[in-house]
Amino acid sequence: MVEAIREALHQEMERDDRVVVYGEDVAVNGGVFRATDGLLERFGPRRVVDMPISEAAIVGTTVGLAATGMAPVCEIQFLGFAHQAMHQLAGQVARLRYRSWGRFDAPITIRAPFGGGVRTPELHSDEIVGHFAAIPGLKVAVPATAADAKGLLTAAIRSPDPVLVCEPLRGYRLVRDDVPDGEHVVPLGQARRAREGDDVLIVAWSFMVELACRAADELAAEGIRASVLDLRTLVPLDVEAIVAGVERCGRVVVVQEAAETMGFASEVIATINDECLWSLEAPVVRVSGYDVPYPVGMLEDLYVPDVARIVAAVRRALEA
Amino acid sequence: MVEAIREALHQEMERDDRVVVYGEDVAVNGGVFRATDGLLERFGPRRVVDMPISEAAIVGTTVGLAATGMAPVCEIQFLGFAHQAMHQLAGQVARLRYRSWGRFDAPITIRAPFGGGVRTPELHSDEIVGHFAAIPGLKVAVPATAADAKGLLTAAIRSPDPVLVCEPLRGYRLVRDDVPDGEHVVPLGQARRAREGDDVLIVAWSFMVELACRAADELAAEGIRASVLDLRTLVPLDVEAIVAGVERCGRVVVVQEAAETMGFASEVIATINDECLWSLEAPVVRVSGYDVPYPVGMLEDLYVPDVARIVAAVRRALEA
Amino acid sequence: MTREAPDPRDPAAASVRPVTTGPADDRSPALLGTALLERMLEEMIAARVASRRLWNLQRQGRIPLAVPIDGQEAVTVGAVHALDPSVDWVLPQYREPIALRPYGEDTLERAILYLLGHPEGGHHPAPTRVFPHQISLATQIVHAVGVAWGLQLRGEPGVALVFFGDGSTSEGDFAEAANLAGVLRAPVIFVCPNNQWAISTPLRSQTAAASIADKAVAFGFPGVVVDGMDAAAVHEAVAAARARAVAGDGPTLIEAACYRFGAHTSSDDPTRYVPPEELAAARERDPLLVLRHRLEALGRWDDARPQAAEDDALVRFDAAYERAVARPTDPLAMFDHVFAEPTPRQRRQRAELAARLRTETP
Amino acid sequence: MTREAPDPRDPAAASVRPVTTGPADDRSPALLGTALLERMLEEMIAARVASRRLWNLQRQGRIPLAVPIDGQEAVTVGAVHALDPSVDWVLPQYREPIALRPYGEDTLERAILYLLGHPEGGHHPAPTRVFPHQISLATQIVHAVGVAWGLQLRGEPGVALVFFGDGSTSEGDFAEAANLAGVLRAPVIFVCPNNQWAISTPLRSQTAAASIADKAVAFGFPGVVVDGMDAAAVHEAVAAARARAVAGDGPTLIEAACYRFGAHTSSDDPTRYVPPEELAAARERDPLLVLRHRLEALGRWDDARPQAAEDDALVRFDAAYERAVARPTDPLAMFDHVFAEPTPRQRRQRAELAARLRTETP
Ligand SMILES: Cc1ncc(C[n+]2csc(CCOP(=O)(O)OP(=O)(O)O)c2C)c(N)n1
Ligand SMILES: Cc1ncc(C[n+]2csc(CCOP(=O)(O)OP(=O)(O)O)c2C)c(N)n1
Ligand SMILES: [Mg+2]
Ligand SMILES: [Mg+2]
Repeated sequence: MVEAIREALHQEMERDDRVVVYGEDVAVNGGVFRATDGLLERFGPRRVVDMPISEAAIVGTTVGLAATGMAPVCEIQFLGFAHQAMHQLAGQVARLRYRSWGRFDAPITIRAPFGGGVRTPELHSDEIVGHFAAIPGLKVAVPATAADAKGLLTAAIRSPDPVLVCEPLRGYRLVRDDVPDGEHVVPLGQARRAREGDDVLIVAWSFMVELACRAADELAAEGIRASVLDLRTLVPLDVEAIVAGVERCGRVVVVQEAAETMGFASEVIATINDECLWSLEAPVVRVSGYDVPYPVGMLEDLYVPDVARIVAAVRRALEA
Repeated sequence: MVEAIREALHQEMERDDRVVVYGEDVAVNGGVFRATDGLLERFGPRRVVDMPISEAAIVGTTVGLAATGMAPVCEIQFLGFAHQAMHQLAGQVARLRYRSWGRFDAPITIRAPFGGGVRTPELHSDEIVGHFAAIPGLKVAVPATAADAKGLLTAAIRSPDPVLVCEPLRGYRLVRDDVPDGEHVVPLGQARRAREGDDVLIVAWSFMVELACRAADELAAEGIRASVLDLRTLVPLDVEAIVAGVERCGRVVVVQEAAETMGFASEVIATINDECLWSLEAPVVRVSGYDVPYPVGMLEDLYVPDVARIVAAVRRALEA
Repeated sequence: MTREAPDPRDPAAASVRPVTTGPADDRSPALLGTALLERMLEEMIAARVASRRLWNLQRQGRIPLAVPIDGQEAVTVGAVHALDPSVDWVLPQYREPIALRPYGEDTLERAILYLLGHPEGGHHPAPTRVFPHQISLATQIVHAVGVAWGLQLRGEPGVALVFFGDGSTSEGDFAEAANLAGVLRAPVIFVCPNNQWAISTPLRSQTAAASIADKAVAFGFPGVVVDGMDAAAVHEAVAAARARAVAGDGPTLIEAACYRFGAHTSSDDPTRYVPPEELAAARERDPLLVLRHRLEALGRWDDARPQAAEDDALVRFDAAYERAVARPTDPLAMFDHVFAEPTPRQRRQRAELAARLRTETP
Repeated sequence: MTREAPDPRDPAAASVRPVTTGPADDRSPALLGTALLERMLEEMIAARVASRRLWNLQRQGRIPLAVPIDGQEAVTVGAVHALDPSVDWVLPQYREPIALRPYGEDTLERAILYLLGHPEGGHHPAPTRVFPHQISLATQIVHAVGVAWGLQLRGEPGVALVFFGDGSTSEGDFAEAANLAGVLRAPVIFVCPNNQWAISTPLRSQTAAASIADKAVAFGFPGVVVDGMDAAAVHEAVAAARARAVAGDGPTLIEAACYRFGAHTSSDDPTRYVPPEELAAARERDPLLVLRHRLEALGRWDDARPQAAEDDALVRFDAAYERAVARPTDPLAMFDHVFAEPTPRQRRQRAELAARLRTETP
C-alpha cells in the first residue's frame, strides 16, 4: 500500500506544480514509512520540505499556502499527533472557505497513519478518525486497499476542499492488492462493496475492512453470506450504499478500532435509524475497542477487534 | 446560574486547600462572565491565578499539579478554545491515571462555557461537547440548571477523575432556578427527569433542556405529554435512565446544538440501538445544528434548535 | 504606496539581537514626506471615528459587539502604509480591520459587516489581499507564515504582514509560526501592537521576557521595539522589515508599544483593573496628538484639518454602515461555502432549512 | 545526594542573557569529588550496556522497540546526580528512563517493562518521583511546570527537572510551558539534550535560533549551553540551576550539547541521513571517554574499572529483565485505571472481555 501512496504523490506533483509536500522527516528520510521516498530527489527541496516538529504550524500553514494558490499536501507523522493541531484543523483549515464566504478555495490534503496491532508506542495506534469526522468542513478518507490509498489520495489532492486522509499503518506493508497504473481517482463519498452477500452487512473502514473480509470468508465456509461495505470516506458519507446494504441484509455489524463511545460506528447507527430503521431485523451490533485509552503493546490485541470478534458479532446479529 | 457556579467554587476552595483556580482573566477580573468573582479577594493570589493566554499550558499543568497532590480547577474561557489543548486533554489529562497504571489520582476540573444564540463571535458558541465525550478517561458534565451547575461542579471538583464541565453560557444569566444552600453534590452519571410524560421522550443536555421543557409545555397544551430527560453528564452516560424513558414512551427525540454528524445525539441513538431497539415505535428523531461550521450572528438562530423545531420533531416522532 | 525610509537603522545589522528604537527621532519622519504623514493622520482620525461610532451603535443595540481600536491607530495605519497592497498580504487580528483604507474603501464595510454578524464580513473579494478577522488568538500568525511561504514558492514579490496582540504571544501558535518562519526565511512581518493588556491581564502576568521584541531571539531573526504611538516610527520599522523580507533576509518581529485606551470590547469593564493614572499617562501620548505635533513641527499643521478629517470620516463611515445594513443575506448560502459542492447530507439539511424558511416567513 | 558545585558561574548574574559554558574547565569537576565522578561513570557504562542489550533484544524480536541512549548518557546521569530524589521530580522523554539509578534500582525494570509494552511500565510506585516515559513530544514540559508550581504552592522544597529533545523545542508546548514558568518563577529545570537530530531532521532545519539556550530569552530566565558529553559539566550546570530554583529565582534552560550515536529507534536507518564524518567526530568525544580522561587526570583511573562496571551492569540488567518478563499482566486491569471506579459501560465491556478471555484461553 505504501508504494501506492508514493505513486499518487509522485504523479500529482508531476501533474500540478502547485503541490508541495511537507511534514516531519518526509524529505531527506522519505518519511518514517517511506511514503514520500524519492520525492525530494525528483522535485527538490523547495517542493519537498522537512518541517520543525510543530503540528499546529504544519497544519495551519496550509491555510496561507492555499490562499496564495498552492495545493499543500502535508503529513502528520501519526494521527494521534493531529490533536496538537486540532484548533488549526477544526477552527481554521476546515473553515477557510466558510470564513471567507467563498473567497478562498482550500485544496488542502493532510495525510496521517494510524491503527493498532503492530506494537507501536502510545498515541501511534489510536483510531480517532471520528474526532475529525465531527468537524464540519473537513472531508475524511479512510482507505482500506492499496488501490484506494492511491485513488482517494489523488482525489484528495485534486479536491478544492480540505481532506484528511487517514492511512492504516498496519496495512502499509501488509495490504497488497492490484493498483491501477497511471492516473487513478476514486471519488470521495462512494463506498465500496468489498464482499457480496445477503445474510448480514458488515460495515467497516480502513484496516478493519481487511478483517471483515477475512471474517466474511470464514463465515462463507459455514454458508453464511456476508456483505462487507468499505465506507472509504466518513465525510462525505455514502448514505445510499449503507441504506441499500441494510435493506438487502436486514442484519448489520459495524466494526471499528475506535473506543465504543463516540466512535464513528455511532454515526453509522444513527444514520440507519434516520433512513431505514424498519429494515433492521435485529439491532445493529457494534464491534469496537473499549472505553479505555488505547492500551500498551501487551494488551492491544485484546482491544483491537479481530476476526473472532467480528465472527461472533455476526452470529449475534443473526441470532437476535 | 453563574452565581451558583461561583458559590460552588467558593465552597470548595473553603473546604479543600488543595483547590486552586486559574485561567485567563479569572482573578483580577473575576472571569469574563464573573464566574470566579470574589475568589481572588477571599483566597489570595496564590490560589486564584491569571494565566498567560496558552490553553495547552492551562490544561496541561493540571497533570503536574495533580501529581503533587493539588486539585486544580481551571477555566478555558470558551469551550471552542479547548481545541488548542486537545492534545493535553486527550493524550495526557485523560490518561494520567492510566499511563501511570494507578499511581496518580487525577482530581482535575476544567470549566468552559459554550452555546449559541447570544451573538458571540466565532468559536464562542460551538457545541462540541461530543468531541470531548469521545475521549476515554475524561468525564463530561453538561448542566442545564443552576442547581446542577453547582452540584455537578462540586462533584467534579471532589472527583478523583478529570471532569470537563461545559457550562451553557446562554444560561449564565437566563437560567434562574432554586439552588440549594450550602453543600450540594449531584453525582456524575445520573440523568434528571425534567418533565414527566408517556407520549414521547425528549433527550437533551445543557441549554437545550430549557428549550425542550418549553416545547413540552407547549405540547402539553395540546394534550401531548412529553418526558424531558436531562442527561447531566455525557460520560458517564446514564444508560438506565435512557432505556427506562424509551421503554415508557416508545417515541424519542434527541436535541443538540451540535452539528448533526457525530454530535452526541448519535451516541444516544447507538445506545438505544444496543439496549432497547425494539421498544421504539418510531425512528428516533434528531434535532441538531447543521453540518456547517457554527454560523455568524445573523444566521445563528436558524442553526441552533429552537422550540418550534423541537415541537415539529415531536410531531414527526408521533406520526411516524 | 510603498516608500522605503532612507537609511533605516537596518535591523539585519543587529543579527539576532533585539534593537530598540525609541520614539523615532525627528529627522527620519520628515523624510517620509508630509503628504504621507497627513494621509496617515486622516486615516487615524477616521479609525477613531469609526471605533466610536461602532461603540455607540453597540450601546444602541444595533451591533452585538464593539472592539475599539482607540490607542492603536498608529500601529495599524503606520504599518499598512509601508506595504504595497498590490502584492503584500495583511492578516489582522480583530481591532485592525476598520483601519485598512490603503487596501480599499470596501474594507471598512467588510469590517462593519463582520461586527454585524453578517456572513460576508469575512469575505474580502479578490484581489484584495486581506484575511478575515481572527478571533482564535495567534492562529493567524501561522497562516501568515503560510502566505509568506506561498509567495516565496511562487516567486512572487510580496510579503505577509500579520497583527497580533501582546497576549497572543503566549500561545504555542506564535512560537511555532515564528520558529518556522525563521527556518524558511519567509517574507513575513510580525507586528505586535503591545497595548499592555490582554483583556484584564497585564503584560507582566503574560510573560517574564524583557520585551516582546526579545522573543525573536528564540527564532533567529531580528526583533525591534518601536513607539507604537508614532505612526512615522511604525512606518519606518515596517518599511525596513519589508525591505529585509523582500531581499530574502527573512522575518522581523516588531513590537509596537502602545496602550489600549478603552475597554477590551463592549462586554468588558476596564475600570475593574486598569489603573487610572497609567491610562491618563498613556493618553498624553495619544497617537493622534503625536502625529499632530510632528506636522506642527514641520509647519504643516492646519487647525481646520482634524475637523475636516472627522467630517469626512463620518460621511464615509455612515455610507459604509448604510451599505452594510442594506446588504442582503441568503441563509441558505450557509451550505454553499463549506465545500465546493454540498454533500448529500448537506443538501438534505439545506432542503429542510428551505422548508422552514418557507413556513416561518410566509 | 545533592552537592552544589561551589562557586558556580551563577547564571542569575547574567540576567536573561544566555551564558555559554564551554567544555567545563578542569578546576570545578575536581571539586565535585572523585567518588561522584566514579559513580557517574559506572552508571553511564550501565546505561550504555542496557541500551545495547535492549537493541539486541529488539533485533531478536523479544521487545518491539529499542530507543538507544548512546551518546547522551552524560546528560541524563550528570543531571540526575545533581538532584535530591527525596524531593525533586524527574520527567523524562523516552531515552532517559534506563539511566535513573539514583531514583532507585526499580526504575530500570520499569523502563524495560515500558519497552516490552507491559502496562506497568509507566507506573513508578510512590514515593519514586519519576513520571512515565513521554512519547507525545514536549507535553511533559508542561507537566513539569505543573509539578514545580505544585511544589511551590505546597511550600515543599523540591524542583522539577524535565528532559526534552532539541526537536521538541519547536512544539508550541515548549514555549507555553517555558513562558508560564517564567511568569510563575517556578522551580523547574529545563534540560535539553541537544543530540543534533530529531529522527532525520538536523537542528538547522529545526530552528534558526543561534542556540537552544538562546530561546530562554523569550521567556525571561537564563539559558546556558553546557558540554553534554561531560557529565561533570552537566552536573555543575544542573546544580546551579537547582540552587537558583530552590532560592525562588525561577527556571533555567540548560542546553546540553551532545550527539546521537545510533539510530533514532530500532525502526530507523540513520545511514540515510547522518554524515559519517560528523558521527565519527562526535564519537571522539564519547561521554564515557571524557569522564575516563577526567579520572585519569585526577590519577583515579583504574584499567579494570570499565570491565567491572560492565559486568555489574550486565548482571543488573539481566536481573531487571528477568523480573520484567516474569511480571504478570492482568488484562482486565485495563478497566481499573481509567477512572477511580469503572463506569457502567466499562463494567459491561469488562465483563465482555472477561468472557472472551474465558473462552479464548481455556
Ligand atoms: C485561543 C483563544 N483563547 C482565548 C480567547 C479569548 N480572548 C479573546 S481576546 C483575549 C485577549 C487578547 O489579548 P491580546 O492578544 O493582547 O489582544 P488585544 O485584545 O489586547 O488587542 C482573550 C483571552 C480567544 N479569543 N482565543
Ligand atoms: C507530538 C509529536 N509529534 C511527532 C512525534 C514523532 N516523533 C517521535 S520522536 C521524534 C523526534 C524527536 O526529536 P527530539 O525531540 O530531538 O528527541 P530525540 O529523539 O532526538 O531524543 C518525532 C518527530 C511524536 N512522538 N510526538
Ligand atoms: Mg493586548
Ligand atoms: Mg534530538
